[in-house]
Amino acid sequence: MNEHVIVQTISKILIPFIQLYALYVLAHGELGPGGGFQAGAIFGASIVLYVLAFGMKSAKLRFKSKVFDFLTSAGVFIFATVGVLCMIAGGAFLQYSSLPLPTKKLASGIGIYGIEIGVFITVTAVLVTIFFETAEQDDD
Amino acid sequence: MMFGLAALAIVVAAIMVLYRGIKGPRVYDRLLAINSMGTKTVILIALIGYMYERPHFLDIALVYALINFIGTIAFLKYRETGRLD
Amino acid sequence: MSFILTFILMLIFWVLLSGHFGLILVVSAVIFSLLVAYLSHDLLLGGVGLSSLIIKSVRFIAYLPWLFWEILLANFEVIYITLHPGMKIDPEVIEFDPALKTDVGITILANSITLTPGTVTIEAGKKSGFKVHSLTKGADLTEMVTKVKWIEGEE
Amino acid sequence: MDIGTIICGVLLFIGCFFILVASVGVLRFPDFFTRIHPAGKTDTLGQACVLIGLIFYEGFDFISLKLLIIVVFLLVVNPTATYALANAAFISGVKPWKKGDKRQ
Repeated sequence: MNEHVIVQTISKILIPFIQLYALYVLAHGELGPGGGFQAGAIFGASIVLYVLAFGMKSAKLRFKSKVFDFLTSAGVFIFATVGVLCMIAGGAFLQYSSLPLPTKKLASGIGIYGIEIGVFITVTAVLVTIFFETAEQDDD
Repeated sequence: MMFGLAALAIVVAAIMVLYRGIKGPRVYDRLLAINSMGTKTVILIALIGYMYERPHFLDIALVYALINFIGTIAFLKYRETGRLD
Repeated sequence: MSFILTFILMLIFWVLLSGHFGLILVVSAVIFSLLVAYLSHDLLLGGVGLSSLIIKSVRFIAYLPWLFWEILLANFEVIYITLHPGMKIDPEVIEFDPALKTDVGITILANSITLTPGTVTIEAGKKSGFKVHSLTKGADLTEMVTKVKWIEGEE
Repeated sequence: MDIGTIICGVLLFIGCFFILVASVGVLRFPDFFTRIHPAGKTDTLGQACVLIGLIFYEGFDFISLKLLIIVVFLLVVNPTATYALANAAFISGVKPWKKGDKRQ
């Protein structure tokens, strides 16, 4: 692949669709197979594809390592926040039905969606960080 | 019935390709066999989804196609440059 | 410009995938499409004008039926060669330079060549030109090159 | 038996035939660059045939749209993977087979 034209062009076309597909899997966790972890893995795969096609330098300009360090903990924070909100509203940790929303079904739907987003962010960030570290280990 | 027969044909094809993967002789022949088996697996997942009337399998087939592609590209890149980035 | 177009494309893709229209899903569709458009708008449609994009897309869609017909013919040829007991092949490597200007044009041509009669692209690039491996001698690719050049357009 | 099921059966048969012939080709051809021909295109067409057959079985709804997305995805991705393989082998110095050479 000394001239990467074809792989690069195809990656350019595919990456946005892969990212949207990952978010679709995230949002349809209740209706089909999927959920936060799978969505995070697919989203991470799109970034891995970017690194493979365009190289690490260009990827580092686009996706900052610091942002991923931040996101790793931000995902856990979202997860914990949803859990604690349930406790503040009078239930147990992650007992969604106690959230102050009109119906119990809506409450548990939004609660699960919230923690899935947290899981998604953490999984994406951790996977990308692992990949960056493994790909760069020869540089030290 | 129909889907079962089609799935059987694809499994037979996958076994034939697997023989090429074992025999080689070069690493590229093996990689070709693996890539080919991966795309056959996509079809197999779709057919099995229809056999058991569970169309959600199609989501998995799409993800498998994607992972197969990225895996092939990653392995080729590693072969060529000795590193992943 | 490319931001809005990517956003609209992503929204269409979501609707094609999803098929559910609950309130939460519609809200997340809009938010996630905005997110993807923000992250990747320069990848899909970076630096392409709207009018040339429409012209090229229409031309590309007009090119597809001919391509599918060629793919069908190509496969019967490969099947004939594969199942013929004498294995009548005489491979050669053809080199030529189609003088295409854009990356997308090169990609379309290379993938079309890979899918059609007895030929597989083994090298493609602006500087290096094309190297094509052909199963039989005398493969003719001029028609395809002309068509891909027409898709690229002159403007 | 409605018409969609019959068309589906015919397309499944054609698609499986293509895929089987492609596998025979991968076994029979003499070297890497000739093997990539059946693996790269006959396989792709066979897979597209099988999936389009499933679309006819399903009728037109959101699930068949998803099948169509898989078909388009395979038609974009398979030639690219084939190209990447052929290119990598070519750069690393695998010599194409000529008529009269020994089988590899």
